Amino acid sequence: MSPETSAAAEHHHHPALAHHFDSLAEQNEAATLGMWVFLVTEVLFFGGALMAYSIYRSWYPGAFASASHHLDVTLGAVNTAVLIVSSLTMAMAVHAAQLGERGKLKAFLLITMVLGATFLVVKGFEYHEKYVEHHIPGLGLPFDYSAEPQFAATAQIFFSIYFVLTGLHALHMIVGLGIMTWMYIWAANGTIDKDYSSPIEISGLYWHFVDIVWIFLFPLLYLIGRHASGAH
Amino acid sequence: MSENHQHTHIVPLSVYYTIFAALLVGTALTVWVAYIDLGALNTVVALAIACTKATLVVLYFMHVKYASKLTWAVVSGSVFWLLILLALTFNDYLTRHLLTYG
Amino acid sequence: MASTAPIAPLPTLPKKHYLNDGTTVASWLLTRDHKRIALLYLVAVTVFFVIGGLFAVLVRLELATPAGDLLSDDSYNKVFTMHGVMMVFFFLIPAIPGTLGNFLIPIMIGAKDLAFPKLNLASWYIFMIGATFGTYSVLNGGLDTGWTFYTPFSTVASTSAVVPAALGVFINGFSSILTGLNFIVTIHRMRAPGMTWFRLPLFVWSHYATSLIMVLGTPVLAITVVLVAAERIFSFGIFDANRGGDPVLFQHLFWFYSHPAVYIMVLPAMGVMSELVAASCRKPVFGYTFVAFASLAIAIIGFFVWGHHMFVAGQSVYAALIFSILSFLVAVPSAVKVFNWTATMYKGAVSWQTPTLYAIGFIGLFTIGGLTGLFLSSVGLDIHLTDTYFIVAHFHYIMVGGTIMGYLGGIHFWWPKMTGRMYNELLAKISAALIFFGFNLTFFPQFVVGYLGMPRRYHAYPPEFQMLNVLSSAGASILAVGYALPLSYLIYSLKYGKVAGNNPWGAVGLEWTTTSPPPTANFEETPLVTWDAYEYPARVEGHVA
Amino acid sequence: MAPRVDAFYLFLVGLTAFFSILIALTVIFYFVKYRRRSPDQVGTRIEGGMALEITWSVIPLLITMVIFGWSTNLFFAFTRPPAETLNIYVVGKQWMWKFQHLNGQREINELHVPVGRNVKLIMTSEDVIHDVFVPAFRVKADVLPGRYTHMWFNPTKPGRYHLFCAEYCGTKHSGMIGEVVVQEPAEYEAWLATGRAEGSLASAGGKLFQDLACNTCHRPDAVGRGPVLQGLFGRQITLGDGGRQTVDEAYLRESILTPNMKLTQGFQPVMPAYQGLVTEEGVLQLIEYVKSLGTQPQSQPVRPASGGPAPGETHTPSPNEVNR
Ligand code: HEA
Ligand code: HEA
Ligand code: HEC
Ligand code: CUA
Ligand SMILES: [Cu+2]
Repeated sequence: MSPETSAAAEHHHHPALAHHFDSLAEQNEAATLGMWVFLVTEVLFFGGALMAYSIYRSWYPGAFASASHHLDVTLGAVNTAVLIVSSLTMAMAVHAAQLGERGKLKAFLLITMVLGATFLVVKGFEYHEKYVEHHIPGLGLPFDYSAEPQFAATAQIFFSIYFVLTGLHALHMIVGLGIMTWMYIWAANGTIDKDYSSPIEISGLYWHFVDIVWIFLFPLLYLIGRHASGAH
Repeated sequence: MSENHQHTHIVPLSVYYTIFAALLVGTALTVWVAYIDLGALNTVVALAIACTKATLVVLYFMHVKYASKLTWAVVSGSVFWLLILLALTFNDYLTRHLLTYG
Repeated sequence: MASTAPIAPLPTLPKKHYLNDGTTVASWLLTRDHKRIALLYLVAVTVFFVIGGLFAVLVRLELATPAGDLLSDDSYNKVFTMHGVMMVFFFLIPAIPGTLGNFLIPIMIGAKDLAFPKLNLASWYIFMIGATFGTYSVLNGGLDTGWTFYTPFSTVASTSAVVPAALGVFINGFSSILTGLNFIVTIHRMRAPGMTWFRLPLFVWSHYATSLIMVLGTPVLAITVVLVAAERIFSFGIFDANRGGDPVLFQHLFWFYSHPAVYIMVLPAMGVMSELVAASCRKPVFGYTFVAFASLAIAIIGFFVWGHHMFVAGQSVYAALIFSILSFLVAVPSAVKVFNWTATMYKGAVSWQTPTLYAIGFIGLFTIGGLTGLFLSSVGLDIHLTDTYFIVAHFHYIMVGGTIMGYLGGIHFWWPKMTGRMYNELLAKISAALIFFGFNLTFFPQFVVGYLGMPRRYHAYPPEFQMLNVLSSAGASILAVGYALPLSYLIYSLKYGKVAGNNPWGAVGLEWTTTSPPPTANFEETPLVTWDAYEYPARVEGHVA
Repeated sequence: MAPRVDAFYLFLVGLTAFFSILIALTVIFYFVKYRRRSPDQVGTRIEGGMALEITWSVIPLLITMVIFGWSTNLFFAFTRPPAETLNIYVVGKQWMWKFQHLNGQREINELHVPVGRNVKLIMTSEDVIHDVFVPAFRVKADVLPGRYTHMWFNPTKPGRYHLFCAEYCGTKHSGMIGEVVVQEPAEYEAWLATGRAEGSLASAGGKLFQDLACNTCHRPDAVGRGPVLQGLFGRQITLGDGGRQTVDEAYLRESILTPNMKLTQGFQPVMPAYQGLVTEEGVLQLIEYVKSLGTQPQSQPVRPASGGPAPGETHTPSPNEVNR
């Protein structure tokens, strides 16, 4: 703690200032650091699944390419774009919050949420397609890969990992939507103001992180061996 | 709280727009390049683009460029630990065909 | 100060302190005071320790005879599994950070609370929910996978309650993550003015290192148990060799967390040790910076060695060698710590009170436990030793002989601070001796029987191993008495114990400058720190001890 | 190996005793010598010493490197079986051990080996992970499903030795035990001969090769739909995707159970997967049969031994036990 920040304590108490902090700046820094540390855990959480992905992809390059061709690149790319736009609107929401522009803040949060929901809907369609094509391993559903029998055994590993990774990602999106709703309420009821924009910034960090995960998932899952996709 | 205690750096919107454009271009590039046969390099290029995109998001959207050393350390720490996991596990898998015990 | 001025008036409890600041049940269950949350943890982990210990009692009773006569094989498997799961996840990992760490870190750094008090309470609740799932799986058919959950047994063969247990471990992991996160942010951001990094008590350093592991390792365990659960619920085949998966991948992921996790279990105890040694000798810990950095080194290098649990599991020879040599490297900082604690005693003013006894016990038993770790890092020897009782002895020496000694030493040392009262010193000394003796009798024979070839997780064994097993079971009953004693005299002291005063040990450290028990805000006013840790003599209320 | 392992072990025991006793004595000595004599006595203020710190970091480091070197030396002995070994196949399943000797002799939970020979176990599991552990020989190795693992030993004294399953594998893990019976060579030969005359492992495999109709595609004369298997074992082949592959036990197993996973160059994915149709023991017999078709690495594509008996016809027909 630096002397200037503690000197700031003699100002009026912001309603959001917790008793055990001397100043709001200090509180915000703590919260930001907390979120970053949390994101570290998220990196390693997804990292474990990526580990499994990398091993099996190196073991079964053919099956992974083949199975990947059953994913819809267009939908995947559109969803990537959707998330990138949502990241932009999130960043603008943060900007608005920092300047204390409540109206803009609310609008951008809303757009971000709509985009997030769009992503989930598209994902839902993709899952449904997998269901129709019998590409869901397990759950007692019929798994059918008879078109390329040589890959049948290992394609199911690809799809298992696909569902684990995208499922966890989608779960994070859902949590993100929850956070955004909460932030919207705080923006609307005036809890957020120019001096107390840190909740928005922190939620933004989370949202961007979930976006980054997708930035990796898209090429890793959808774009394996596409150049050789003559068959499809 | 007076103005000079505002610790957050306000990034100009123009920066956001530039990054946004770069990200979209990156996405298009990823898809485009995936259809070109580069052999083993396809994966490398795809990952390189993804890493670049991620770095842009981290630096600008997530404001790490303007953040403290500590934040930098935290971010690089996460990448480093992910690399430990990958490197030491692959160290097993990639050498198994040479000799395994048991 | 009672200990320095015999004619001084007897100490009295402060009028207002965190314990009497609200007496309703809600004031406890909804508290955000880190000190009260610490006590919530204390109660919870004690319960799980007793449950885990009762499972251990069943194990030792069964193993008193070579025939598997007391329990069925199936029950035995469930018993040792639940013993391991309870002890590791629901007792040892949260024990010191949750109780002593929670209580002391803010006070030691001169803060009013942890950075995120609500999160702190939440992580206790998350812990309880996770533990409830764990307990539920015991009641609902039990768990028979061993605490290591190895695939494909856990995914395709076991018919026991793997999913609820996995869920329990997963949820519990979040509690651990949130605790670690809270500590990291607190130590970075909440230090009192003047409390620089190198003035921090070593207890805080070691908790910082522990928190790093919690934050970096636990998520990998989380995803691993998610994969196991997914494999069971959805019948995915990621670890199923019949479908092209690799069961050994599970082991990599599991040990990526679980090896560093053993340092989650021992580093906090090492932190306690540094405090106990300094206060017992009334002098600075020898080589403060080396001990501080050794904690970090253990935490970091600890992430590079997980494969030493898989020497015979079918990993590559090259991987085995790399994991082996790195395991030796991680032993060095531990050695540095042991030597520094020993050197601290040189020309000290060594007290003969209970915490010192525990500290000495820790040094001896941790040394044996740690050095036998070197046997296991030696691939050529681990081939023979792995999955025998030698392993069981190794880790009990560190976890029970080391960590629990440290934990009990810490509880005794800070008991007066936490409750304002003293326990019965004589009983405490007797039980410390009982524990030390019982412990060695329980686990030393296991080294021998392990080298002779008795495999672990065996509910019946060849008769030639009986003698050593009987010794071990006998030791365990002494150990049980040894543990039951503190439980009773500590509870007794809550009401009838002598009032301790603010600094019964004449120790330095910010926690000894505030009242016992401390006020809700920890200090009357934020302290300004101008001195290093362990700067004896202590400055207490203008009085030099 | 046992004496070498024991020597190393005793060295470590000595080291542990040395450090433990050294530290314990020092601690107790200080505890007594520097005991607090008055309530307000404080210790002498000593902050630390660089020289000491370096000493007690470097010495343990060096000691551990010695340990590492010694242990690695032992480890290499464990990982490199001698050229000449007596191979025995092991299949673990919940909760028993099945052994197959090359001459076709089989046994359960008991393993007969001759004294003084280098014995190599080639092991796999039908279900979960198990582990073969013979404490007397100081060896142990996990037995994994879907994979072959190996270990070797050289028994030096006749007798009966414990064999344990050392990897937890479920309910009767502690019942998955057996004995290694080490016999004098003559005795061992006699024992080998007592078995029901089933023919060698390879011939059992040959029988299976016919029963499963492998020989319809794999013919010695390169006219079948599948590759010629003569002289295949030990060779480097080219896969359909251009990769190289050494033909070892693991590859043969994979080729039989999931043949389409790695296609051989120039062939179609027509071979049916035998996953679930052949037991692990059956697979081992087939492998031994393929090995018996010639194991020399050969530079030329194998031509059938002209006039020789077609594969599958080498053994004396006998009522072969059905593979369960
Ligand atoms: C708190 C818990 C804890 C701690 C701290 C440790 C510490 C260490 N452990 Fe242990 N270990 C476990 C808990 C722990 N372990 C558990 C639970 C298992 C079994 C899991 C299971 O399978 O169920 C296990 C298993 C285990 C194995 C796998 C065995 C097997 O299954 O085959 C290995 C192998 O390398 C190992 C090594 C080590 C080493 C080298 C250290 C080192 O960190 C020790 C360092 C300490 C010292 C070295 C002592 C101090 C030194 C001196 C006083 C001076 C002299 C020093 C030198 C000369 C170097 N441990
Ligand atoms: C923190 C960790 C911890 C602790 C404290 C202990 C404590 C003990 N452990 Fe445990 N143990 C493990 C962690 C731990 N263990 C792990 C991880 C495994 C591996 C599991 C696996 O293989 O999956 C294991 C396995 C294990 C085995 C091997 C089982 C097998 O492989 O078949 C044995 C055998 O002796 C054993 C014994 C004991 C004993 C006698 C104690 C004693 O110290 C316990 C003493 C405690 C008590 C006796 C209870 C306290 C009693 C009171 C407070 C009295 C009050 C109550 C009443 C009077 C009713 N343990
Ligand atoms: C329908 C025809 C057919 C049958 C029946 C058949 N195979 Fe094959 N086998 C093939 C073809 C074609 C290949 C090459 C393509 C491949 O690798 O899958 C092959 C490959 C192999 C290989 C790998 C050889 C190499 O050079 O890589 C082995 C070993 C093998 N088969 C063993 C068997 C055994 C044992 C059986 C019976 C249990 C069997 N096959 C039954 C057609 C068959
Ligand atoms: Cu088979 Cu344990
Ligand atoms: Cu370990």
